[in-house]
Amino acid sequence: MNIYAVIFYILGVLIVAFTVMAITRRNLMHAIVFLVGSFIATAVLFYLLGAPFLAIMEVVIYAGAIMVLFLFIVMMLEIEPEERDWWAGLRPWLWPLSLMGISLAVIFVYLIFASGSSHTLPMVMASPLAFGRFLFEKYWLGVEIASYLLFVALVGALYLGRGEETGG
Amino acid sequence: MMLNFPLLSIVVFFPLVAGFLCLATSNRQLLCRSIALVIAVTELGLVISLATINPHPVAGPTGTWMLVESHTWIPSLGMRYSLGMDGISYLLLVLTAFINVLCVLISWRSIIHRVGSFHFFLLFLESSVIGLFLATDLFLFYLFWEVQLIPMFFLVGIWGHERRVHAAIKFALFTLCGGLLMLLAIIGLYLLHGAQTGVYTFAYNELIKTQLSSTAQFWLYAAFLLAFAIKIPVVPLHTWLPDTHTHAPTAGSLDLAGLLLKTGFYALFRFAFPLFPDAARASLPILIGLGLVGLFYASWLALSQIDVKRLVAYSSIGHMGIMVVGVAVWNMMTLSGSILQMINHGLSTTALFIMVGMIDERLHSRKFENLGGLWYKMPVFSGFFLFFAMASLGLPGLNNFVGEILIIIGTFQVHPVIGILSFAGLVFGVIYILRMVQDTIFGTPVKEHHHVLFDLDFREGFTLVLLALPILFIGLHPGPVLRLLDHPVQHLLTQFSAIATVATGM
Amino acid sequence: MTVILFILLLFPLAGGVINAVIGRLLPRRVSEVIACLGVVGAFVMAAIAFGLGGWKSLHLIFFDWIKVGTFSAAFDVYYDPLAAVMILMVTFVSSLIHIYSVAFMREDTDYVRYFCYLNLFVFSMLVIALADSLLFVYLGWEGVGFCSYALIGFWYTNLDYALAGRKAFILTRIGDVTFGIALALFFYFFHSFSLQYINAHATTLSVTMATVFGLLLLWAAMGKSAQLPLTVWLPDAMAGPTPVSALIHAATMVTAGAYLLMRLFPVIHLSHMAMLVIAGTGAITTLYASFAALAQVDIKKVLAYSTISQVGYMILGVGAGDFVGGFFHLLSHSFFKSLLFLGAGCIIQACDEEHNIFKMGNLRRLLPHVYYPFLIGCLSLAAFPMIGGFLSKDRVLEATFIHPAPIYKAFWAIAFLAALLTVVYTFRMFFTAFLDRPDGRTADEIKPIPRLMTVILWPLAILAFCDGLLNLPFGPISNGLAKFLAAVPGARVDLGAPAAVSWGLGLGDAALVLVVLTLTYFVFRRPRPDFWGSLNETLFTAFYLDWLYLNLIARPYERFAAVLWRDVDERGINAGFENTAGGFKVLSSLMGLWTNGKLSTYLLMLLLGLTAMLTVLILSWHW
Amino acid sequence: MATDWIGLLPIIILSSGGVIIFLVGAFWRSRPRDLLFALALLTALAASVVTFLLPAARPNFAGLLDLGGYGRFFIFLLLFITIVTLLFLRQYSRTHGFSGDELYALLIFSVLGMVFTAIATNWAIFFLGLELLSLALYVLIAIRKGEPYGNEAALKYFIMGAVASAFLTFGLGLLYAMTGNLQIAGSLAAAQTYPDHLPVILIGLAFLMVGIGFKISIVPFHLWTPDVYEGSPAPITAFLSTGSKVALFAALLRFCLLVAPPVWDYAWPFFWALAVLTMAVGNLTALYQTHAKRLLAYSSIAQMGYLFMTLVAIKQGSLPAVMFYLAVYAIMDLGAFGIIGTFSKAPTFGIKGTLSKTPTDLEKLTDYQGLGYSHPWRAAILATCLISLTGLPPTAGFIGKLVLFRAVLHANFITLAVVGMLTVILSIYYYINFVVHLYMHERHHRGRLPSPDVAIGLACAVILLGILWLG
Amino acid sequence: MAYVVPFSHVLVLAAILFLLGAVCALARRNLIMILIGVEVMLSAAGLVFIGAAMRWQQLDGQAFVIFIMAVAASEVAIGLALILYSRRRTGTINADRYNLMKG
Repeated sequence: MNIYAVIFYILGVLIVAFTVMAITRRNLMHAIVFLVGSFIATAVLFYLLGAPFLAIMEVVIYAGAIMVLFLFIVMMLEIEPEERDWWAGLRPWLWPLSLMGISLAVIFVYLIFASGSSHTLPMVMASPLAFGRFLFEKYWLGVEIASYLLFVALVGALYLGRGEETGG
Repeated sequence: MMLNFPLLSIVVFFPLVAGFLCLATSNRQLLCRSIALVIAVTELGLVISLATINPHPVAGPTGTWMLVESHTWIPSLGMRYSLGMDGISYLLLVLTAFINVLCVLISWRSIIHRVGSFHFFLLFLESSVIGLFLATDLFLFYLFWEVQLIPMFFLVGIWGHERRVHAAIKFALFTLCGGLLMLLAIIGLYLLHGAQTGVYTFAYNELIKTQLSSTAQFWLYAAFLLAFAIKIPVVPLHTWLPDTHTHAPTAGSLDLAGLLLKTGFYALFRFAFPLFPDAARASLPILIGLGLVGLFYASWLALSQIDVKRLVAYSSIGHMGIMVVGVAVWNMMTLSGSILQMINHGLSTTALFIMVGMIDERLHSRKFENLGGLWYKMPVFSGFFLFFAMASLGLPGLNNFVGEILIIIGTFQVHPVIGILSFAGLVFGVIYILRMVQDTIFGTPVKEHHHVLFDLDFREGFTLVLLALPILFIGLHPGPVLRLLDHPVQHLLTQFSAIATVATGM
Repeated sequence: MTVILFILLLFPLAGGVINAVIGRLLPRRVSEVIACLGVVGAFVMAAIAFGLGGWKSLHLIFFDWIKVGTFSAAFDVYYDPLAAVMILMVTFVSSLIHIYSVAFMREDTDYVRYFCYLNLFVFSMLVIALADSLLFVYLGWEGVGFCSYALIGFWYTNLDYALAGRKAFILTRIGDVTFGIALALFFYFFHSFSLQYINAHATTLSVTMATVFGLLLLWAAMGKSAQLPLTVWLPDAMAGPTPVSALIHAATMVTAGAYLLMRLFPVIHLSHMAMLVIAGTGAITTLYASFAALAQVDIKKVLAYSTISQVGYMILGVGAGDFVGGFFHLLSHSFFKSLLFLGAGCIIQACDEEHNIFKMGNLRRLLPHVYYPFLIGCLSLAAFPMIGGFLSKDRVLEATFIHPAPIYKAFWAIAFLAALLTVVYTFRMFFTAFLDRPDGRTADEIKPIPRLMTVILWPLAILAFCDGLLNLPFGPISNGLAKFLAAVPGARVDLGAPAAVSWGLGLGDAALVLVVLTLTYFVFRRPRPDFWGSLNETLFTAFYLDWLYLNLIARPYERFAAVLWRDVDERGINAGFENTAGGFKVLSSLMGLWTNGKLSTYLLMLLLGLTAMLTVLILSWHW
Repeated sequence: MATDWIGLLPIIILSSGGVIIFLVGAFWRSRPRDLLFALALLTALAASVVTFLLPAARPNFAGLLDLGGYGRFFIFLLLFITIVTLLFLRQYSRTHGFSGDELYALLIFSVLGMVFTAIATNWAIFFLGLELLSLALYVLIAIRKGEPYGNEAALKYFIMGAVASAFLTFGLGLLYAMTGNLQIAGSLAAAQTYPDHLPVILIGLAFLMVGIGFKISIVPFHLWTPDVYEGSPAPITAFLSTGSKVALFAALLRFCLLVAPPVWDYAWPFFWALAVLTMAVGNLTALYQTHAKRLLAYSSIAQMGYLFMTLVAIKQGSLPAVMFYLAVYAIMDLGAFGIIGTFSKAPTFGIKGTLSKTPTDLEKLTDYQGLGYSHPWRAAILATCLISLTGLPPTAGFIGKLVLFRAVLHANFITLAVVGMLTVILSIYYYINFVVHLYMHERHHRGRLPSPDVAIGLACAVILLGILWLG
Repeated sequence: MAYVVPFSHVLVLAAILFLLGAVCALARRNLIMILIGVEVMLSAAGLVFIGAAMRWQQLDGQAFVIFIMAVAASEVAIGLALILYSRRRTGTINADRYNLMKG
């Protein structure tokens, strides 16, 4: 147990805690704020796991762009928090939680007792430059497709966002 | 004997191809009908003339074929397009073509909507049935087997009576149910054969050599039997038949009773028995039992019907019962008798359906309560009705008798008790036939109907005469017909010898 | 000879077919002539054949019928003295009846159908009489059945009549089942249907088999000849036109059963058991029908029961081992009974379709032309001494009496009692109908009938009166018929009874008949419809046999058919299939609830599927 | 290397075509009416011709794409689907007012995504292709603006798709974590290299299966199918139900072929069970449907079940059977949904220029009553498609089923085949019932239906030909 | 060389995170919350990839994460547009209210 491990576990607890808070909030605003916290912790974790570039991207894209988009939309929609009583609020969680429990148990069992994944991670760091070069050498096609993807998303969002009209 | 000229293919596909003419002329009814008639008659002529090509075939190792034809078709799957005609198929072909002529004739006035497609479907059906009787490749056979469903489905569903849709769906479901399981069995057989010999083929003559374990035989045979038993139909799988008959148009009933039911029989002894001899042998007692039950049960039921057509439909099931017995007893006499009976039933029951159709055309009812005393206004009609009823009841001198007596006496030689029971079953037949005659042409005429009842016109009379002649001919001189069957039946018997000690003298 | 017999058969067939096909287009007269010609021609042919070789036994083949493997049946005839006489009788009686019918049916518009059936009937009957192949016999056998059915229900608009026809057909058909079985059995043993062959090789059969054959054939005969227990159709068959009753239900068809037994006598003869049962059936039926006839009010019903009774004698004759006697009785019966029926036909028409004898009376005065022939017929039926009927009946009784087995004595006693009853019911009818009485008919209640109808009675009357000559028990031409039939296997020319027995029986019989006749005169001089008192109902309904049939067999059968249809087929099997289909539909709509339109459910399924997969995975893991 | 780049040509054509369409749509306002349609058609045609003419390329392009025979088969099939969809769409989009550049561009991009999905040999490309096709489809489904059904369908499809693709991504992550290889072949074969990783690989595959199962509507991930099919414009449904399924199946087939034996030994019982479930539930639920598009949706679930059933036997050489049936299925479903689309009425406009709330496609089976007589040709083709879906001769569906069951039996999965056949029997009812409505009922009251344009005629002809020729 | 933690711990963390996201997507009826759940799930997947990249000392895993981010971004874009559009039309963002079609 070295310092990295300690950081890892602290981050892990933080991420889970933030996420749990986020997904249980009734108020969307609160949820998003917690989520941003979770994402930032994740970014740090990424850094820890040897992906500094991705850590930055995580902050920029997830915690930054995406969450801001969410905030923006939420504010635009002016959604008031749902008012439900205790039981009605709990009921939808029952099934997912129990299923989650089972799945998690299975995964635990497999990971802990029956797998060769006990390999301990060495501490390395990928430099952003090497990463970029690698990306464009090997996965240039992927980048192309990703660009189409964003393009389609743009077009689609525009189309859907446009007012109702009968087109041409 | 191999002819370069694809005569059999022409016979098979001529009606279908020419049928498109009917579709094309559907706007001009008379023309359309005439074309259909011409096509049907031409087809009949073609079929009959087939006999002249090789009337006395030499018995070969695979059967006594009068004509064969074979081409590669989908070689990768081992499918061949191969047709073959022997005496049995020839007879059935003639019956098919003949009944189709009748179908066109009797629909002359009763079908007034969508004439083009009606005749197209009729001819389509003819093609598929003829193809079925000729196919010697199991896959090709199956293809025709399923294809025949489509035109029949439309014939019943579009031009039928009140609950036609229900009837059509029921018909389709029942027959497909058996058919699809049979498809599995066919594929299974094909694969087993392929695994044994390395040659993947659907050719019947090859498949018959497959060595099968008894379990495999049992299951494959069960699937085949189910399909055929539904089509025949064997009690208790018969319930689709009365419904379908009742609601089918007359021509549909004709095709159904005259042809479709026969395909089940044909397939049973042509394919199912020889392919799976052991399983088949084990099933014979069951078949006999079911046949007898069917004979009694259907005859009994028929008595209480309130609809003439339904009565005839049940009578049909009863007749099928005795034919099943005949096939299942499996000796020269019963088999010939059963095959002959297929023709006979095709003639006499068909005739009854036609006549019921005529009643329906006039009265728009087939309920007994609305009938009675028809003789008063329609003596010629009634005379024919009586004649055909008697034929159906097995009066000696008419066709059914010959077949029945062959079956019964043949059965008796092997299983006396069964023979006696089947004979007794015929009495049940008398009861409902007489009831039908009684409540239709006899009894007090219903006055209100007098203005709609008119006797046969020329076309109708002609149709019935066409039917009466072969009935008499087979009744009095079945020799030529039976001679045709001699060799093929012999061949079938050697292919599948069910009972080692057939009665002495056989 | 082949040609002659072929033409013989062809004549009525052609007549029938021509009438059937184009009869409606022909003038009435032509149609009638064709019909009559068909039968008269047959008669002529029969006579020629008789002249040329009536004493020979010939097997002649026309052409093949069915042939599969070793199974073969041909259209062939076996012409022997028995058949020769039979066809002579059949064609003769039919000819007369045809001619009679022309007059009788003068007002009916449906004459074509009538004559057509009648001709076909004659054809079928001739086939029975002549055919060698049993299958061919069977053709005739069913043919007569059909014609009888069609003719009984000739006046189809009357529901009861048509029902009577149906009843007749079904009952005789029930009888035929055993005929069919016998056919199959014959084929099993002999590989042939030929009568001649079978008779020649009959001795190869074991006694048991012979018994079986005998019983099978007896049952067949019971159906056709209306013997107990299959009697009930015959009285109802009187619904047909009277000439039909005369021809079919008296002279020819009903005797076919007896005739069949005679034809196959060598076979049944082998078994004492079978013979015993046959004789017993004949005797009991005779008595039974006589009793039933006592209380009938319908003139035709009286005759019908008397027919059953008389056919019983024929069967008894066969059973007693003397089929010649039976055949003799068959002949004389056919004459006098057709005579009686034709006479009855005249009476009925004259009385304006009145059947009830108690509503007649005075007919001796009003219908003298009918009276005398009818009287002769009655005398013959009642076995008035020295008339044909007497001699033939006497021979049957004698044969029964001298049979070595003791039980035959009982049969004789029964049959003898029946013979006496015959006198009673015959003359009860005769006296009631013909004798003068104040409340009887008057002249203006009598419709004129054509002369032809009464004229026709006379040839029959003469024959009925004189046919005893055919087989006188004594004298220079004694046993003429028997001698003629001697060539037929199994025939006994002389019964071989001691003269004392023979004479004693004959005279005793004659004397008793006379006594009873006298008594009857005194009792039934006046119409006494309720003479039998409380027994009347029992007798009238023939011991409720019909009722029993109806309620024990016919009704349950029909009801069960309905149950079978509605409950077993529709509600059971069919509903089973349809409910299965319906069940699938219900299941389907339940499945449809799964797709509830809610995203939360849909999403849940993703995790559920995953969890299920993971769980199964870990459960099935090979640790 | 040069030939490899040429092998990429169809993809280049497609992508540039998509961009051009969008550019034209954006900047040439006064363009001829049919220009976009023509451009899209031209793109697809050109791509397919190029695919057809190309020399065989090496099956592994840059470790990312499979441009060999297998890949090209699916490219061609997908392009065929596109062309037919385009033909059906022309009139439909015009009468329903969405024939803008977005439609055609997105369609082309969607095909591009499908192509990538189908021919990817790298998980990243597969993943991206899948997302591309999904994103484009989300918009395509909702392309009829203001129409509640399309909107709801898009929403449902999107939410489901997003969650499912998250599952898929996580599964890929696990797979990669255990094998250290993003090459599909390499990672799937790695179970042999690292036998003790097998459990987690299997977990990863289970996650992956959820994602793929959702896309190809395997029970229990199928629930979206009827809703989405119902809500989408019919030609889009046709595209959705064929294109995305074919693409995903192409990928799934590849996975199954490449997967290492120890994994497969664990996996195939799952496939077996899922196949049975899918066939049974799909056919069973379709039975009571009275809504044409939902009925066909369930039927397509069942068809997927048949394919899945054959997939179980993939290691015993059922690949050609599945490929053949995929092609047949594509033709049949395209035909069925496409023809339904041609019966769609133009939307009516409410008071404030808003669209009326009623769906324009013919919905209920009863709406189809009597169409067999008023529109004989189209009805006949629809009926042929239905009969083919049932699997009756002489149609392609029959041969297809034959081939499928032959493959399954050949691999000795007898129970599976029997169960499959029993569900086929169940299915007869609803197909036939549809045909019954077309032909055996009197004409139902209904307004005038549009008559088809040339493009539809062409599409119909192609489909009929396809069904009968393959049969 | 310094070691961080056993790889399986990373996987466990990712699995928990993923399932939390899944539970969010499944349990919440709010469309936006569902979308948030998806984001969490995707981020968990990214975590797996990054861990794996470290485990195998490869950059492929990191490349994949870039793609995941691209996908996440475009999904959110389309998704939010769609939600916005739906909300404009129906006035609700409750997922279960969208049940015009069912059965």
